Amino acid sequence: MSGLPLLSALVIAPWAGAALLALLRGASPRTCRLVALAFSLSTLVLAALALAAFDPARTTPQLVERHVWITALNVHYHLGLDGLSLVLVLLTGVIGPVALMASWRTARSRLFGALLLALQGSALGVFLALDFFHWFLFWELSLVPAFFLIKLWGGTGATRAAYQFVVYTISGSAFMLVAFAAIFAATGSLDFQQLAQLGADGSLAAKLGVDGARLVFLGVLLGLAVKAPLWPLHTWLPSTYAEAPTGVSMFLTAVMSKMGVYGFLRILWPLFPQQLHDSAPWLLLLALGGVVLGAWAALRQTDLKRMLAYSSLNHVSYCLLALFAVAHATGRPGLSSEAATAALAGTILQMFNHGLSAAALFCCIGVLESRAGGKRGLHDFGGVRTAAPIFAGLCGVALFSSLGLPGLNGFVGEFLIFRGVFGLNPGVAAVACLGLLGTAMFLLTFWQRVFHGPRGGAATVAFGDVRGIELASLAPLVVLMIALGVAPQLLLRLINPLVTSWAGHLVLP
Amino acid sequence: MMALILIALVTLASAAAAMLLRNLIHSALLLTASWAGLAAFYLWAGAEFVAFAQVLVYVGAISMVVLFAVLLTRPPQPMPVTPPNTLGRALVALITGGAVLGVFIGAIVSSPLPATAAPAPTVSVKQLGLELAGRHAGALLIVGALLTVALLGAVVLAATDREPVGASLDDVRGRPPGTPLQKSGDAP
Amino acid sequence: MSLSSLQLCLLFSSALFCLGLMAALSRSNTILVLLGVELMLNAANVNFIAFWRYGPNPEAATGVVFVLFAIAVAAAEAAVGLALVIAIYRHQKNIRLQEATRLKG
Amino acid sequence: MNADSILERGPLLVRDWLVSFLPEPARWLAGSLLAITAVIVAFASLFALLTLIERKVLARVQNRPGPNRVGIPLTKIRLFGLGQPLADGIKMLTKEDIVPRSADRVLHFLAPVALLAFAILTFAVIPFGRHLVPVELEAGVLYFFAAGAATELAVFMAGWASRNKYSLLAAMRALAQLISYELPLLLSVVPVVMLAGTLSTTGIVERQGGWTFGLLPQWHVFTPWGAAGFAIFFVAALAESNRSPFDLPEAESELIAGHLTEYSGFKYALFFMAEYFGMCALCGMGVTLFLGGWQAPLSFLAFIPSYIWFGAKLMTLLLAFMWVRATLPRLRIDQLTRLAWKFLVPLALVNLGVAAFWSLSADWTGAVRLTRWLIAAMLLAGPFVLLGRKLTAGLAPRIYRYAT
Amino acid sequence: MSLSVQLLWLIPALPLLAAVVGTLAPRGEFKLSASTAIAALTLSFLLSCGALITALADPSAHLTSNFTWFDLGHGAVRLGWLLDPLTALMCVMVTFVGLLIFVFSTGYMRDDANAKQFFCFLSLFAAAMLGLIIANSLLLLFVCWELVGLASYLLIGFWFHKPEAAAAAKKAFITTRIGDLGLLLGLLWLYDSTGTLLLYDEGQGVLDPVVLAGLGGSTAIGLLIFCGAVGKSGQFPLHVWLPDAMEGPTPVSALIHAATMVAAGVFLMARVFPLLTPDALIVIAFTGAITALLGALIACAQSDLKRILAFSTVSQLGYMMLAIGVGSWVAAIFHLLTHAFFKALLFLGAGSVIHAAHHEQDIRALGGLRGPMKTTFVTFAIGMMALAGVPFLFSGFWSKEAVLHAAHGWGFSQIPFYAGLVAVVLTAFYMTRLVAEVFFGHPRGNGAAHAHENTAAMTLPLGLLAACTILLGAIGTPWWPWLQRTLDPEFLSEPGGAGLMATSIVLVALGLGAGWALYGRKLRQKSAAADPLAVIAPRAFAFLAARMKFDKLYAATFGRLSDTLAACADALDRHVWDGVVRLLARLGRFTGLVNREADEEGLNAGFDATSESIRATAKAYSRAHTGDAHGYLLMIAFGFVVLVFAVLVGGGR
Repeated sequence: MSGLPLLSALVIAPWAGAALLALLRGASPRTCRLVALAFSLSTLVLAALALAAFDPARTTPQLVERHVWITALNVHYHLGLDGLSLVLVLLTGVIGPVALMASWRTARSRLFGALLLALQGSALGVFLALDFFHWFLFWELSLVPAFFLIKLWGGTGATRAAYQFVVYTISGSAFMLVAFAAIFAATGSLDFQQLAQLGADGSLAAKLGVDGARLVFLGVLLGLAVKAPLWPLHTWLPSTYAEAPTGVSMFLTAVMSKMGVYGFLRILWPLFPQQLHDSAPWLLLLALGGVVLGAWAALRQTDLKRMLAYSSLNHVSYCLLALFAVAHATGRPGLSSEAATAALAGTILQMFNHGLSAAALFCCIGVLESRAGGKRGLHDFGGVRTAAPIFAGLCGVALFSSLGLPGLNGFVGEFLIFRGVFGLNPGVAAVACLGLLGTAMFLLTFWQRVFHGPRGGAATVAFGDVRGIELASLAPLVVLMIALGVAPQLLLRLINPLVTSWAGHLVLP
Repeated sequence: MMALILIALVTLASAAAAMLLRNLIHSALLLTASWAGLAAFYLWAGAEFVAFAQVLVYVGAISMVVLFAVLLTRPPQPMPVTPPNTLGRALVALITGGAVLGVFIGAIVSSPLPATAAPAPTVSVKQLGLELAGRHAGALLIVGALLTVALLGAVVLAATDREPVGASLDDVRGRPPGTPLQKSGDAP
Repeated sequence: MSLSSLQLCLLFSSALFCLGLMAALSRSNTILVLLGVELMLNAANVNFIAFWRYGPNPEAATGVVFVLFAIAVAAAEAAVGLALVIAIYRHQKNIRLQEATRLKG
Repeated sequence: MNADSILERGPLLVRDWLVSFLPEPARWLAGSLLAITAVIVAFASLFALLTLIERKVLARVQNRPGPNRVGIPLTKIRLFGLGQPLADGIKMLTKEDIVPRSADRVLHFLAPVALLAFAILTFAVIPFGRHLVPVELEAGVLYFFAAGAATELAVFMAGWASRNKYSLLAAMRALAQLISYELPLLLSVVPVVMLAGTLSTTGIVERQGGWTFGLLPQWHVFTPWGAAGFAIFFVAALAESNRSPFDLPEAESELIAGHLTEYSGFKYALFFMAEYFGMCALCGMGVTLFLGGWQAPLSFLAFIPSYIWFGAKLMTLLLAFMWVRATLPRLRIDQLTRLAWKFLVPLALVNLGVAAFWSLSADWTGAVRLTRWLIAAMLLAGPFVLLGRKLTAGLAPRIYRYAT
Repeated sequence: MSLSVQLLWLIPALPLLAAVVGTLAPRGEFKLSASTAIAALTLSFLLSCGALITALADPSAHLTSNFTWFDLGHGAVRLGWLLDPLTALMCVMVTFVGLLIFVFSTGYMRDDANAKQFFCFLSLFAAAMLGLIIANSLLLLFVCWELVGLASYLLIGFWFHKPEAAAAAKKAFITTRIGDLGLLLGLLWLYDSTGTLLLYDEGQGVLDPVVLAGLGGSTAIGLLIFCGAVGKSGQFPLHVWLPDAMEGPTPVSALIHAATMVAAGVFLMARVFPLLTPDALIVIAFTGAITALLGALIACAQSDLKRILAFSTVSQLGYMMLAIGVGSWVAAIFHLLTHAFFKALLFLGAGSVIHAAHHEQDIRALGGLRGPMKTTFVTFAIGMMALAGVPFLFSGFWSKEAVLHAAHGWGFSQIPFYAGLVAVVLTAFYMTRLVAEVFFGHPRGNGAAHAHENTAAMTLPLGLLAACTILLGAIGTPWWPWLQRTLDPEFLSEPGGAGLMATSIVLVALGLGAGWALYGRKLRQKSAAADPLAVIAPRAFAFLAARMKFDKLYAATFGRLSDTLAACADALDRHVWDGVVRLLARLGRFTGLVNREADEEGLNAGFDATSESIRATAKAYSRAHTGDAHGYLLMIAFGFVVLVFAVLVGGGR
């Protein structure tokens, strides 16, 4: 197995699939769909292979592939896999095919399949890259398919949303690019590992100079904050997720926002521990804003997808909250490293779990939407539970998982985050609990309006229960939720050693 | 000294007469006479070759050309001479001529010219020939070329309405011959 | 008058020059204007010969050579001038210089 | 051989003797006046004789006696028509001199006078004998052609002054002919000047002294370029003096008497005198340039005084002119100009080239001189044949029918 | 037959298994899921008895068996089972009562469409409750706590097609969730300060003495955990959801909102009692007192059968919290056990009344059921007398007596004791009102008119429960405090409670008399007739009828607060952040515009102007070229003259 360049295959498989689809001129819609599904499943298979070959004990990146790419810029084609990226790769592997199956009817068009594969390929590229150059390449590349997918198959306001999404994100990452240019200028290297070492012993900040380091930190922070919507920079999120077609919004919420958080964990934190510590209080406030205001804004929404968008903003803000709490606490004398590891493990777990639950919920909304002929308002349905009990059951599980009900995967992640954050900063944890309450309120309002009550709105007329392909896309997610809820050890064993090694960051240089 | 004054007076008289006369042919012929006077001045100054050249060129050739020109450009009805025009013009001419003459005379009188009464230098034709073919060989060739080109040009210009001899200018410009020379700019 | 012969020659040439100038200015017939110009040229030749004759080193004969060339050029100029006059005549049917002012082709 | 034998220096002695009577300053003037009168008298009498000889030669060529009636007046002695010129002269003088009313009086009168004056002027530089040259000019040849060029002016005056369309047109055609042939005339002279190295006529004649192998006189005519030059000069001289094949202006069949229509009486005679003077001058120049001037044909004949030889050669040329007039038909104006521009001028230029070759190869010695001669000849013969063929390209072959 | 602690997890596992079987069974198979549920519960009842035997073998021992759920870097998250008399007793109570309710509900829910789901939810609830009871780790307890909340949500909202049921379910879940957050925070605090959440872990557990001593802010932790209890057991601030929970089917109310779930809060406080500091206990006592008083007062003015019972539960729970607050958690547990039986009995009675009266729940429309529903009346009466605290015969009296005795003995203040006494009177009053209104007089609505006794499946459990309410009193009388001693070995029953007993008997009699006086003697003829109490104190009665307007209060305060917060969050998003972005976009366009304008007006205009001026000057020059040759010559000549003069005048060396 060692011979096969597994990681490159993992990245290239979807792109190859996209290219193949683009070339398949005369193929019938059915074959296009199947080809697309095959390729996106191939990523899952490859991810599984990677999982098998992965040795959790080693915290350094494994299955590393490093080739010289651009000698002038000291840029290497450098792929690596450690706990964090493995979890996210698995998530992408799962969500990719599920998203495709969720929008099975639109997947009949060749371009849709190709673009979705491209999206998945770029996500994988981001998670596996260890060199800024092609990390940023995939980072930007992910926007292109997303833009077209939203624009071509989106809802009524799709064009505006697509443009806002791309321009907003690109402007953010433009700052990041400038920042990294400065880093390259100062240090001459773009490799994350080397930069992390420089960051760890503080020489990166020294090289950039005090103000320079702070500016560069801000640039990178801005780029990442826009992507993983950190609270004030999230206004593109609701409209984009609302307008995107089901499969795409599933992928966007599950994987794309995780790219931002991944960026925080992979780039921002190791490179700029001191700056992150200094600005942690502000960031904590923002994360709290995201948690609380995200939940409460969701309460106001009538469009289900916008509501879910805010819920995913809320969940992602939990991850960031944990990270910022850890960053805030680094260097404090009486710091319990156990709380820090709990918070970090919680973040990673939360990323995975939220990916599953948000994707499942969006899939359910997609089903509702398809039944109601495109309508997805809160008041357009009623008593769906009587009309489609199985569907209601599956959606219920997804809902309660994202609610954080114990026994399902959502709870474990949130419990660990709260355990960590409480240990590091009790006040913040207390306020964050409001978020939990808010999430419960709007999700239950959604459940009550749509599923409970007399049959009304779209559900009065024939509201078929969930059928083959929709079931195929929902079922694996639900099974995974329950499995991870009961036995989180499956995932945690992968990231535990990594997280404990991260605890080393806790002491400031 | 006397010869010089005599020659000068004759030449000036014939020139003035040439300029004043109404009849073109007479003025042309008188002018030829003044050119002959000049040749005489050259002879007096000792440059025979130049004198003979002067006679050969001016009296022989240029006067012929002038006469031909005068003949060819006979106006259908005799030119109505508009008195005020010529009077005014003549006045202006007088004034400017007088001014320029004054300047020359002033210059001549005031400038200390070497009044060396050196013996009249003579230059032999052989010496001239060597000079021409030596230092001024280039100039000689150029003048030769100039003459040929000028004369060819003159022929082309003065050709009658018939197409000019040889390749007509229009062909060269790729337009059907005979169309009037219209500036491409101002389309009708 | 204490004029030396050289100054006399110069006077002669300047007189001839001004005569040619006045002729050129006053006559409206193009040919005569050309002839006036010819006169001016000859006045210049007179100057040359005069200065050759009374100049410091006559043996160089540059004056004479120059006059020869001047005569040649004047001949060429007269030929072309008169050809032009004929061409103008063809267009204008009269050769009054004042009317030959159309600068366009 | 005795360059300064008594005969040679005879005329000079006479002149010195006559002039000695006058004070120093006027002596120069008198001398020149004497020379002038001598020349005028000689050529005027030759003119009269020539008119007669011409008519006799023409007659004899046309197999008729020619004027033999007029002898000594009031007597029966016919003197072979010698009195004819006298008679013509008197006729001319007594005829009424009609001047057209609209003619330009001044010009009308001035034309023949100017023509005659210029014709006479040309005699100044012709070396009649070893010492008999009226004016010893360094640029003699240039002077000759300068004076010759002025004749066109006179022709124009004549044509213009008679205020007659036909005379003006004739004058124009005559001028065209004169100008066209002036070029070959000059060009044929240039090789001679180049080889002789000097413009002065006496120099040229002296240059032609000497005989090769005692037999062949070193006249220019016996060199290839010389022969060609002489041929061109001869034809150009014919045209220049409006003679025979080129006598278009006075031709009866053309515009009446050309630019002379309005002239009559004495002016008409003057015109004729000027024409003959011009012809004599041209022949004289031809003799000086090509036929060795006053050089004797053979070394041992050198004792005969130089002016005799000059006179003999002159008479032969004049007779040749008359002979040509008698035999060749008249050329049309376009044939005439085409002959000049398309045949004579290029040939003259080629001749110039050959002369240049000749002067460069001057130091070839021995047998090579023969090849040099042959080369020069060939260089000339080629273009001559080509140009000739080109000249008569479109015409049908000439058929000669001899009078049976 | 004793059950070892390792096998303790079987007790909750069996009902869970039944729940799973229930969900997977095809729709409509009501019989299958019901029978599996009942079988599973009987089995776990037997196991609980076994566990009781092992627990009674050594009452003071806390048998635990712990295992690792998942390891987390430094430490591992460990869960475990705990067996001690409290756990055993609670398991027996829950399984026994649950069993009876299951049997009852087979009859009650027979004609409901998705009864299958009902039974699977019930068994899910039972599993969660049992899991909660046996949990040795607060984390496991919290997990089951939330699952119990979920089950209650599903059961309350069982008839989800009724909007009120759905709203009630949501309200229940939300309010309990608020409490749960408090519990979570307390739990986290505990975890953070002690490093483990296990209660007893060979000395390392939270409740082990050595760790307990070292614990810092245990008051705050105690109070936070108490919040969870307040939410779950419907104590004073968070009691609003309990009355609405009556929307669910009656067996649900009986099981969850009488016997088990609401008791979970009290059980939790009893479980973590060593953790509670005196200050915490004061708060608990007073909240308990207030809740007791509040519940009783509101119950008097309710007109819905199940609402009255719900409020009575609230007040009884207040009693239990009061008992804990005053330090005697044993009395609280004793009262909890007895209350579970007679309240279940009352609810099931009410259930059979409603079932018989065709879902008529308004007591004003009932009446005169004494005749047709004999057994229901008798069992209901027994339950009423136990609840009211009729002396000696009924368990309710003994447990209430223990509580009052403990309250009386509390050193801090006597206010809770007096509140308790008042509550006794009120309890007796509203129970008599209830019984009079429902069973005596003659039927006022047509539902009641056709009521007839239910089948054995429903009446049998009533009988059994009635028997238990009578017998259970014996285990905790002052003379033979068996129960107290088993629960708390060091329990010493101080004598001299006789005076207190007398006063309470008098008060009970007073309450019964008043109730009978107002309602018993002259029964109201028509349902529309005014309630006698309303006649006496109309405004108070209306106030109480409206549940002291707590709902409106909460709606006005928290409801509006959350709405405004949501509104401002959304507005913030829509206008502020989006506004900023739109502003930037407009700024961009504006700079573009300015740029173009500057170019257009500034640069190009300037450029055009200069080129225009150049063309003008060129035109002026060109006019100089007239084509008049004379003019040129004149110019040259004059120029020459002027030049010469200039040189002469100006030059001059």
